[in-house]
Amino acid sequence: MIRVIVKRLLVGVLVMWGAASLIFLIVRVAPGDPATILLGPDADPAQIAELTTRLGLDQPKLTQYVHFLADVARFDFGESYRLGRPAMSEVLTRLPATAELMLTSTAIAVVFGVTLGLLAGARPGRMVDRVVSASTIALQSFPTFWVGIMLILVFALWLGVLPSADAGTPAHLVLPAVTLALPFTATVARLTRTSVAETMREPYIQTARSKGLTEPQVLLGHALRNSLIPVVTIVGLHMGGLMGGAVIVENVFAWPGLGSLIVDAVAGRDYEVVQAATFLIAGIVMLFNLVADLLYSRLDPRIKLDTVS
Amino acid sequence: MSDMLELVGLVVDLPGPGGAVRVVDGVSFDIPPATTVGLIGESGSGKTMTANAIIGLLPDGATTGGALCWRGDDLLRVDRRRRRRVRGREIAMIFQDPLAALNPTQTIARQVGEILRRDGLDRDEVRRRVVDLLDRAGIPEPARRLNNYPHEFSGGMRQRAMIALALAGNPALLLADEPTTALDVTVQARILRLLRTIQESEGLAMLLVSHDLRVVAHVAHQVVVMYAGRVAERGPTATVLRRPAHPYTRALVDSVPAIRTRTALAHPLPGTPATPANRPAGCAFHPRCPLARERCRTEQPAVRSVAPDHWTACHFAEEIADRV
Amino acid sequence: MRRIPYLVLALYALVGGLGPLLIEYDPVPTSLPDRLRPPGSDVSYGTAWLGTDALGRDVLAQVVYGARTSVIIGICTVALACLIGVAVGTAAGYFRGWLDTVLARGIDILLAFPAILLTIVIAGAFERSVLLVVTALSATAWISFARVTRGIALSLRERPWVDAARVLGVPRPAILVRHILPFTIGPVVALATLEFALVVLAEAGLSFLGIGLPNSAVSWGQTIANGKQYLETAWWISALPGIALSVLIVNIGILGDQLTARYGRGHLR
Amino acid sequence: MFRALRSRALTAMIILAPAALAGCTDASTGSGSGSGSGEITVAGTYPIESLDPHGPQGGGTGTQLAARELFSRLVRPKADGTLEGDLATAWKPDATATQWTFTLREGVKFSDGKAVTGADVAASFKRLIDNKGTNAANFPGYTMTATSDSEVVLKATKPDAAVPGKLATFYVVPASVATTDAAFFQKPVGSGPFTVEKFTPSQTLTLVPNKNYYAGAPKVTRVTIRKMPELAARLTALRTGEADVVWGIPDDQLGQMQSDSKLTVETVPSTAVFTMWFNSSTPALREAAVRRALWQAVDFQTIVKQLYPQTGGLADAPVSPITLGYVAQQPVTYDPNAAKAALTAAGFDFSKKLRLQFANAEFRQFNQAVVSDLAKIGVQVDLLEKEQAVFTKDLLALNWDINFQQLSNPTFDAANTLGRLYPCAAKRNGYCNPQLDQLLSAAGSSPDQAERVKLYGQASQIIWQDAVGMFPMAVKYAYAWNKRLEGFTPDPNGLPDFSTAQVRGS
Amino acid sequence: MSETLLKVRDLRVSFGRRPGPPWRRATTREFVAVDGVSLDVGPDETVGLVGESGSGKTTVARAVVGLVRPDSGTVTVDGHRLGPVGQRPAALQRAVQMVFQDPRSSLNPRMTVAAIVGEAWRTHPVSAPAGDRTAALHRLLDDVGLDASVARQHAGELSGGQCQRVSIARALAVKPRLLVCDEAVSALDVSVQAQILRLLVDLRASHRLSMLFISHDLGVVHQIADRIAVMRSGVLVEQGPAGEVLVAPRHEYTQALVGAALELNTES
Repeated sequence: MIRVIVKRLLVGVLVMWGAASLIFLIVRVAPGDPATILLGPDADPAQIAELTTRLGLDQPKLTQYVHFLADVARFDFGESYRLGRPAMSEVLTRLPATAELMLTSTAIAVVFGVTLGLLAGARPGRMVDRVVSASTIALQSFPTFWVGIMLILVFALWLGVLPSADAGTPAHLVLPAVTLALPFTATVARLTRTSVAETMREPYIQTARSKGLTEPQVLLGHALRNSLIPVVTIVGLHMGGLMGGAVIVENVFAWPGLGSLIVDAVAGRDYEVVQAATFLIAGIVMLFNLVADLLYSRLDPRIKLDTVS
Repeated sequence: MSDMLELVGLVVDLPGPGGAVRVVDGVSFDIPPATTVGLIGESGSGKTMTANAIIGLLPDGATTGGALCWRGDDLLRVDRRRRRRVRGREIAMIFQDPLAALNPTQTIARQVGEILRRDGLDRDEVRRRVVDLLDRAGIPEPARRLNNYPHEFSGGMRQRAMIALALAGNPALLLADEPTTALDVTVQARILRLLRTIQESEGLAMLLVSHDLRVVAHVAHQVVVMYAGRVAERGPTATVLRRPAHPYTRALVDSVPAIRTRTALAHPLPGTPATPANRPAGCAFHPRCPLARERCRTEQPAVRSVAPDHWTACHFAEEIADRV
Repeated sequence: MRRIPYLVLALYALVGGLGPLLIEYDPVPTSLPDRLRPPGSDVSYGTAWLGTDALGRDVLAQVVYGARTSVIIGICTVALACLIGVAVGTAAGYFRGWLDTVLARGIDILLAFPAILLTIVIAGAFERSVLLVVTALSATAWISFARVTRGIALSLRERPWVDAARVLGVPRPAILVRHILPFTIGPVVALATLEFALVVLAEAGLSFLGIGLPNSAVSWGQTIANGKQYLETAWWISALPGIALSVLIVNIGILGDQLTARYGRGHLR
Repeated sequence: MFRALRSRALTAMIILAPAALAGCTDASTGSGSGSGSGEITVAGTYPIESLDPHGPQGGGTGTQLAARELFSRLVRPKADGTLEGDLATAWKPDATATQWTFTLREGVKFSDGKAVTGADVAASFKRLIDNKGTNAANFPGYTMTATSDSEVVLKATKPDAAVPGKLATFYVVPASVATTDAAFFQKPVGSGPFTVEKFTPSQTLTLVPNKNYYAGAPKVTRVTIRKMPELAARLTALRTGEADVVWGIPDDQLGQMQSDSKLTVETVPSTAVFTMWFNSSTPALREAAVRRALWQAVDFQTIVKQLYPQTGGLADAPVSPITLGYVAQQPVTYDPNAAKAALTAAGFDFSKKLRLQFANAEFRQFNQAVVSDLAKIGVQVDLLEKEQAVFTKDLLALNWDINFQQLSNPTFDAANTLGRLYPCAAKRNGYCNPQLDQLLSAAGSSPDQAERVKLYGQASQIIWQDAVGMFPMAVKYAYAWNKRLEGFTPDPNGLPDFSTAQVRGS
Repeated sequence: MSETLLKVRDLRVSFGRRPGPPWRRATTREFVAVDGVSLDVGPDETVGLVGESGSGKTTVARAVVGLVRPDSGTVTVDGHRLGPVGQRPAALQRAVQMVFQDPRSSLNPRMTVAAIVGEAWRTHPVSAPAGDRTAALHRLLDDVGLDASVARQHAGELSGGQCQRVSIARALAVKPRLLVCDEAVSALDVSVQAQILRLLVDLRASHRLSMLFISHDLGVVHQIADRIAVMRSGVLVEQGPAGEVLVAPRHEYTQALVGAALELNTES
């Protein structure tokens, strides 16, 4: 078990290296460089040249890349030239806000998604199932940013019951968390529904029924846990997607998290922050994947982790 | 109130893409107490659906007709509570693939003891009973295996656990649906022996569903042969296998390859088994039947007695001994 | 009932295709006196059935032209992603070996970021254009196709009929074309439908963030973003294109579900 | 969010800014003494990333706003653009305006009780230069020495009449602060009206009055500057009372603020001018007649009235009215027919597209309206909205035909805009006129202020008539604040001072 | 031509090693499926290979046709060493054909029977009929007991028995020397199983085929095999003439196997 985790982590390092390199490539190939941005439209060429040298941007891309890798290996992501602070510490100060948003949304999505999925999947094709299926398609289809805006329109502007943007109080969390949770709830509900419906077709469910159990007993005693195994895994794997949704939601609600930081950093050619943030996100996503796998092997006694590829 | 299960003209219709399909079509036979009845047939014969109808676990949308008489009730008509009480406690079932039929995420003890726990027995009592059940099912050192998961058992052991699970409710009738099909030859023999021992020692009635004549011949006192959802022939095992009163039974017997001798397989039955979805008119077997003539194409033969306890659904049963 | 998505999609195709012929719209001319007029107002150039935006331009026209932009970008992206994904996925799944290893690692790397994030980084870093948006969206969209077809190819290569073809000595390209590819079509079509929805959503998201598309392109995301600051006074600017977008995505979603149900979800997850 | 990154462009003292922005303080009479009472919350548009005025973000709006409250300067501009003394009580140049002597105020103390001396001022200046921060470039090779505890002398490398204005963004910290000292700037010691109670970078800055402030401690008990980048959030917060002051309000929202009886709304002229340079090195735009005709073709009066009814006014000079060197010019009247005729006469190629670049989404509508008007006379324009990074690069490379910028001037001195951007050597807009060079050079080095204004007026006339660019609009900043707040003065560059404010009834 | 057609020598096959970088290879567990199996099949001879699940009999079959790559050992036909599929000369490739267990998935469900057989002919033009291919196809179908009308049907529309007949036809189309049948009748209903067994017995004679016939069912093997080899856990434990092995088994495992097998006529 430990060995497998170590192995997974090693593969993880490989993936992180690739991820870091990919982002490095994209941001360094992009037009526009930090020196001109930093100095603004009024800088003279000598100033720009000097700053370019100071930032090490005059060196060949390959040399820059080697330095970059060496720094990353030491977990040093350099300083944000915009903010004058270590890029990673800047990213880390933004992380809690994003984490708060994501965890709240996940909680909402899991509670409502699993409940709806269970109701629908227990009796596929029935009325409840149809209603749940239709509404989940709708929830998955509405563009997050638009839903966010409409929620602002209704709850903040028309009804005036919730703040429209910014962070701080629990009330501020409601709209962004709900916006982010809606499509995720639909995803969880659909997954649960499919999984429950599939599980209910398993022979061991017939066995359970043959013992004279009532349908609720069968559903809760035998189907629920087994059908939640893939759901748990996929919820773990969906953390990446949720992070993506958070980028948009944060922008709609001015939530001071990683998402808004990254969008600004990309536009501002703040290489260090983009690299640190994407690196961190990649690490978190991978960690969630690993946790999902571990959880999978915990929940399903058949699975030995080594067989999970 | 007898402990005999009697099927009277059992009908099962399943919804299909082109309308309802009658997968079980007027099946009648009975399972006397302390008797093993073998239910044999090829794919699409309706044998598994018959067993499912008895335990009451038909797929969604299935409709039934006829009657299932059990201890004075028609199981097709009793209320849901009663039906559930019967299930597991009076009639229990063993499934084909023990790995699939056991919940992979629960321990053997938990699954075997579930019905006891639901009956309100305390933990120690449940544990004691489960150990006893596993022991009766021939699992060595049962106390040590209680917390194992199904995947930690070998195929044979799983089926033994399944048998223990079925016995937990102390049933009077055991339905075994292809209990050894998924097992290796050597294991199969042991499981069949176990089933027979249990049936005899507990005085159970048993319905053994199988496609393998050899299995049925080995265990069953009586045989019911099904073809395309209908009963073709039924009677005491020895009689049916030695002197079949239906050309289909005859062909089946002839198709079974012997191990120690090389039979000629000279005249295999032509064609493929009819299915309920496209069941020929008249006698469903007539397109493949060497005895078929005009009457068979139009008139569905009634099940009739050719000897005491021996029934056939063939117009020309008497000719079989001579012709085939 | 099952026809509804087809009808709605046909309507969008019709509006996207013919609408521009009926409604003239050019994002360049503005009509400042007509700004922020509610739906149904008479404006200098006719009636603004869905109101006007902050520069006095017709919202209805923007919805119609936005449909065209979305559909074009969606189709181009899905086609590109499909081509790359199916080729790579099928080859990797069937041949296994180093190709598969490289692909698996490559996908791992791309999946280490949320798709939209990578898209934002790419689309935000380069000069705005439709091509850039298509490229940025395709950069992650191909993965699903590769994974699905790889999975199918992996399972198909174990099928006896493929074994039989190999034992027969059928050359590998022929096996791929005859015994593997035909089975990917159904799931790929189903996936393409769902991906189309995702791509249209992602494109709208990008435009909403002000990334990727040039100003000369009319896009729902841009219109919605433009209307955001007038939510209280001119809700129609954001609300109506959003409804158009949502209705489109819902119907693609339903269609995708139907196709997925027909061609087997097992392949898709 | 997708708001493009603001340039931290104070380097050369120009802020490219979205509607609410940088600039300099308004001076105020720190009347009275005794501790203030009542707390106020300020909804900040831009995050305060750092409190170090000499650091990399020294020119950033957030840092400038904070520095204003925490530190003192030698001089500071008033709302009308004229300078008044802060740490300095008097300043005067030598005959060539290369050496400036500042007399320091007596008895000024840092918040830790230590006296502010000439050594502190000189060390701060050295620190500014050594840090090579964005503001340092204003003083290439300049040095400052403390001739006594109460006098400092700044030596320029060449005559520089704009020195006082440039020093409006120079803040004084204790001499002991090292070149980089992150810990100090977490809770810095300064001689401004406030001190830091708590600072969370890019989130909130909580200020409490500096009891040692030379003009008397402010009357408010606490000022919390909270970042609220979303306009909607700021306005909602203002109306719910969550925030007390908001500025940088666009016209479309202003009406609602004005209809709220709890709020006071005021606009104040700023130094910012919408500036739309023509690239005179582009063959198509080489002729002044063509440039003038294009200017004539756009109905700026209508555009400004429609889009900026309250926060904009038709500009009448290349610099704003509150800038030193402002002289009003003859308005350009909208006449599309004349424009078309003039273009045709000049042989303008209507089939070629002009590239109009800008960098911030909030100016999109304005530019779209301009493009629309130009299209009406057949001039085709590609509107290019660029990321700040690309915009700046292209701007310097003259990779555009028309360039839109909102030019602010935190020094309130035309030297910083006209003097710096329009000489041939600046190569900023492809325009080159030796006569203009001469005028600007003279204006920049004259110690006589009246003379300078006259010279800048003549320069402005050339720029205006040759249509080096179009100057459509002078920007005003709109402020709204809760009526419970008294004594609050809007600041022309969006950097208000809270030391004069006080909460009614508290 | 040598005395034996197929010679398998010291065959060893293991699983768990995948192609990939070495550091991955080391961590996957190895499982030896076949360990040192030697086996001969003479011309016109049918050898039955029996054993329980997991005994390695299917792996032997797949190694013979080249679908798995042995770790060591050789497979020769007519003295020519056989590599994995795709690396065999065309003549040897078609010399060894296979019939699989699952009748339905043995055929590409999207192809018609004509296309399936046509593919075989296209791959090996040498074996393709000279004249009218349709007529030849109908003859071939007739050989395996199928109606000519089946040619136009898709594999998905056929019954299990029909599928297995088409599989056999496809194999026969390239005129093989050796037919490897891996549980070829196990998935069929007993009445159909008899038909296919009968068909194989007939074809073997008419086409002068050698066969390696793999089954777990001793009875089925006895009906067709001249000699029988018994496998257990990857090792060959006994081989000999069919009658001898099944009637008087020598190895105790074979004895257990035969003892456990049910006969229809053994009355309890």
